[in-house]
Amino acid sequence: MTVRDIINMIVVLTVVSLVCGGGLAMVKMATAEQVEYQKIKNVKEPALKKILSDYDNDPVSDRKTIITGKDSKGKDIKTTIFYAKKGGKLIAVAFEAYGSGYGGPIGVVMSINQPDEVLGAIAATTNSETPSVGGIVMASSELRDQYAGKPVDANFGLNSAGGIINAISGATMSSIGVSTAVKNGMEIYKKYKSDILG
Amino acid sequence: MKVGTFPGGLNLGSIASDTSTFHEVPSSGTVIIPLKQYSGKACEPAVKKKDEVKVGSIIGESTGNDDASVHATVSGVVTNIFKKYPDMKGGTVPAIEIESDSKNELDVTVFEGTDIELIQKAGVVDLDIDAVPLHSKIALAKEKSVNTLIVNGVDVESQFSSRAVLLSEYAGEIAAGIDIISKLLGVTSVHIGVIEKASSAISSISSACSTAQVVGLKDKHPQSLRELLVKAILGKEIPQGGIPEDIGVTVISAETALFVARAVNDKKPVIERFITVAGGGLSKSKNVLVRIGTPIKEVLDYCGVSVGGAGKVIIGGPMMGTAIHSTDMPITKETTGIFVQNENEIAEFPSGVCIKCGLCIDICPMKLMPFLISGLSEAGKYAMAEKNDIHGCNECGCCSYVCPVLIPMVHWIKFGKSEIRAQRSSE
Amino acid sequence: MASIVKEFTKGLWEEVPPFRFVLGLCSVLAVTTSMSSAIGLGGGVIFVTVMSNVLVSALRKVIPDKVRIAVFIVIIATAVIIVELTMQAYFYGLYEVLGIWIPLIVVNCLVLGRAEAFARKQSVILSLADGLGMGIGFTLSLAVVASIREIIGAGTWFGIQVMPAIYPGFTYLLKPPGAFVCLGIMLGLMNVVSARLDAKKKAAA
Amino acid sequence: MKTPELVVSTIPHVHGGNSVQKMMINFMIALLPAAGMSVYFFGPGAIVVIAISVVSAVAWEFIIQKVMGRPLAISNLTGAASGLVFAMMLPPTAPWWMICIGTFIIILLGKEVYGGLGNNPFNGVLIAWLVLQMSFRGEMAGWIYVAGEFLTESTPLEILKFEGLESIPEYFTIADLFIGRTTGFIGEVSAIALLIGGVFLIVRRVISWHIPVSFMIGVVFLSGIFWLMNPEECADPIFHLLAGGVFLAAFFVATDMPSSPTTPIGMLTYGFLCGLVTMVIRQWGAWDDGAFYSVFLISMLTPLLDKIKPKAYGR
Repeated sequence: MTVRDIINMIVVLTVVSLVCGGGLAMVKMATAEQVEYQKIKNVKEPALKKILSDYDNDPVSDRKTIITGKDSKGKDIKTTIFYAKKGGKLIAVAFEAYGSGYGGPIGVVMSINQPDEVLGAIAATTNSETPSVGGIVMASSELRDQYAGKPVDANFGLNSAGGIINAISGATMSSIGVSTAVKNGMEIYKKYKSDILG
Repeated sequence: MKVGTFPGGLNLGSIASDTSTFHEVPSSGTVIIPLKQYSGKACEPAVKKKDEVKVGSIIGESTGNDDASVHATVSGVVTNIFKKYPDMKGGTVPAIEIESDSKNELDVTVFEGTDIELIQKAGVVDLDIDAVPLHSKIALAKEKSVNTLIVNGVDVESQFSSRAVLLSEYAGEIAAGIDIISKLLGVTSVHIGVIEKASSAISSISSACSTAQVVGLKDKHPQSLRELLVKAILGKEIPQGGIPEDIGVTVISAETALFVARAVNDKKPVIERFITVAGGGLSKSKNVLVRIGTPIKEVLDYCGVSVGGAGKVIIGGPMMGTAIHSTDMPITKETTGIFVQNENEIAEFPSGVCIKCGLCIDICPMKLMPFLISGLSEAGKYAMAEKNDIHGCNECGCCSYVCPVLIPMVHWIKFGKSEIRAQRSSE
Repeated sequence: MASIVKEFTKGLWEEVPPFRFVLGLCSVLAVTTSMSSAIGLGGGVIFVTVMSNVLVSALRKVIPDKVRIAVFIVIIATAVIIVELTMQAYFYGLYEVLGIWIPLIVVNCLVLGRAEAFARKQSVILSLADGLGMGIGFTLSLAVVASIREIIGAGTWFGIQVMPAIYPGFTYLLKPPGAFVCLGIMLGLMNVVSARLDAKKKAAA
Repeated sequence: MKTPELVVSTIPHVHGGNSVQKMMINFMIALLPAAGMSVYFFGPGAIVVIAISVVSAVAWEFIIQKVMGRPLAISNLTGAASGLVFAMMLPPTAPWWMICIGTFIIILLGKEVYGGLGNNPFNGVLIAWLVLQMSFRGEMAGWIYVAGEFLTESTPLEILKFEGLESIPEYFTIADLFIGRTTGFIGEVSAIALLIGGVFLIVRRVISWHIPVSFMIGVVFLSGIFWLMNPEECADPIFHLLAGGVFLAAFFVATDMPSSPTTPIGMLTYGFLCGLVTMVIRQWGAWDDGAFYSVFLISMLTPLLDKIKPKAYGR
């Protein structure tokens, strides 16, 4: 094998790899937005459908991501806001917030009806609570119904902590998790209201 | 009495057999006497055409170690000397045709010599499936320093009864013969194997022969084969491909002992055979005394056996015998018995697909895997067949007998063996 | 032109990959539980075979022999990732169902086999026809197996109920052993049919 | 030659008269006691299942052999015998269409695709049974209990697995299991009837004793170990022997000729392994009974076990 052959091999491999890599990068960029949309649509839409009603747009495409504070490592926490519209008029916003439950963070999506700013409904997204306990909390309407129609600035703590929410017996930790998540969500809404609605 | 047996084998439930004495078949017009009636090479004819011979005259003289003398069995004139006369194994042998003068004059020439020379001159062969000249057998046994003699008193097949009857009728002569042979061999122990059921044979041979131990054997096919006789009586096995002499045993048949006694004590040659005729419409098998050279047809006629056009005549028993194509063939020293089948009794083996029922393995007295070996031979995989002990098979026929899908296993095994032999010899 | 047609049609019957060459069996067994996933994967494979065949054929004079397999794999992997991204972007449900089987097209012996055995030696047009034919043949085979399995196993076709509602569903066919049995029967039938056809041809000639 | 030509052939010149047909007749006779008991305990439903199974198996055999252009071999009764054993492995409520699917699989996938009787590597009955188990779980577990009052819808082994050892005496005694006053597939319930049939088969030399005996030794061995280690939770060997399909599998399923070994040591190993795997499945597996699964699993070892040859004479 001559040096020429070796160089030839290296050159061909490099060029092919570069061209392929470049092509892939282009495809990746071209599809990135659509892929993200599909992911959100498939992961979040089922939850959104539970809490939003009576809209005629696609909340997954009508979305905005805003920065809502920093985590312990100094990275931005991003929150995606979904807008439900009817006849072009905003009727509700929905977003996700987290509280800590028995088995890690509980994600809760909540909708806030516009323009009267009352809580529409809540639903769970990621739920790694013990199925038999946390599952009951999220599945039963007992807890969910306590939130519906409450104004944004109500005290969403459990009534043991002076709030308005009754915990589900036997699943206190999970109830605390859900209520914390909703409370966090309301904080975010109140703090970034101008960004969200703007 | 000790009772012995071997694993495997078949109880064939033998047909009603004749236990009365032997009926002598009258000698007739013409006899044909092959000059080779044993395993070895043929004798040279000692007579010419138109020579006159008497009963007991030597017509083929033994010269070496692998042949045995042949004698005239009737008195009369030599009418023909065939170079090639068909034998029952499908080959040809030289043979002498003698036309009887119905006088049955005895040859008065007296044999002289030592015991072993007398045995050679009288043309005694081991009257079993492979008829080996007895003097060469004794020489071989001495060379291998054999210390045990087994006398085979088991009929070659369950349908036959000639040996059992012989043992009870001629016990004295047989005992004398056994004594002569054991002295010649210098053996220390002698066993006589007899089927357990043959009680009269056992009682008479036990009282006649005090030095030998009589061993009762289960009536199972193929008990008469020497491998299984050794196994049943001594509990030892002959190495594969070997002979009993390899483990210090020699096996001779009961009628051999009888003829030894006659040769040594009475100086009489072997000119007749005790055989059983069975099948072919006989409700009971018949024991007969036949002159060697008598056409089989005459024996069958005497016994009243009918062979239909498409029947089968088998020399030897139904399990291991050889079917012959013509009843013109003569009785020889190799004839162990005659079994006749009519057209509708003939078993066919059209061969099905093996269903691996394992019955052949169960039954095989040699502890082989018959379906495997026959399948390998059929497929032409001879090396593998050899690895699976194709040479261990003694062709007793048990496997095909029990096979539910009628595979001719013995046929394929024999075929495989002959192919291997052909390959060896061509190399 | 005739040769183009020949190269195209051979993949449909004479050399249909899974049944004749027994190539690409893992995906045949894995994704044929329903028609939609079979057609989805089949589409991906068509794209990959066509693209890899065309590219390999176009570059056949440039690629040094010693590193050809590496180059083929790079090309095939590129095509497969394009398929994966596209599917993720536009057919997310299908993407979820097929999961690992899309990236595994890279090691589908059919694709590399065509590149190595055909495209490396033939012109671009012929390679295109070959890739297209092989891909379509593969897809049709998937479709046949999937049809049998879905209709008999679940009573549906493309998710639409085709058997009467009382039909209990022969779920054995939807399970892995059912896939093997189904594939085995297909292979057997292919051999029987082609043996009959050959015999007819011989009789005619 | 003057006389007419005689027939000449190789040895042997006689045959014992054994045939596949005779073996299958004996096999079916041996199953009659178990079939009778099933009719007594499960009522006419059992007769219907048996009749459909036998008739459809023979019919499929006829059709498939015609279509495939093979010589018809219905008269050797293997199809009918397979149908009868198969019926023994079905619940008394089995629907007719399921039985027909099963017998179709026995004949086609179990036998004819491999080239017919003798060439099949697996027991066709087991293949069909497994396919039905995978496809129609509900239909394969419909017990009814006719003679005497209704006690339970679970089999003894299901009770052992899901309710625990202490619940068994509420429903069954050992004597019940022995006679067959219990739930299960129609042919497997009555241990005494199967024992009678099995002994008959061994006496008639249709099967040899090696596989059934070593199968049971395997079951008793492993269940005995479990029982001695933990008598609180594990049932005793007698219960394991009588409950479920051990007797049916040991005498009638594991002894299927083409798929079981032929040599004595091979058969003993095969049976013992079947027994062990049965108990492993019962103890740790997801299914309540492992008798039939274990036979299927171990029959894959048959070609290997057939390599264990008996010691040839003079070797």
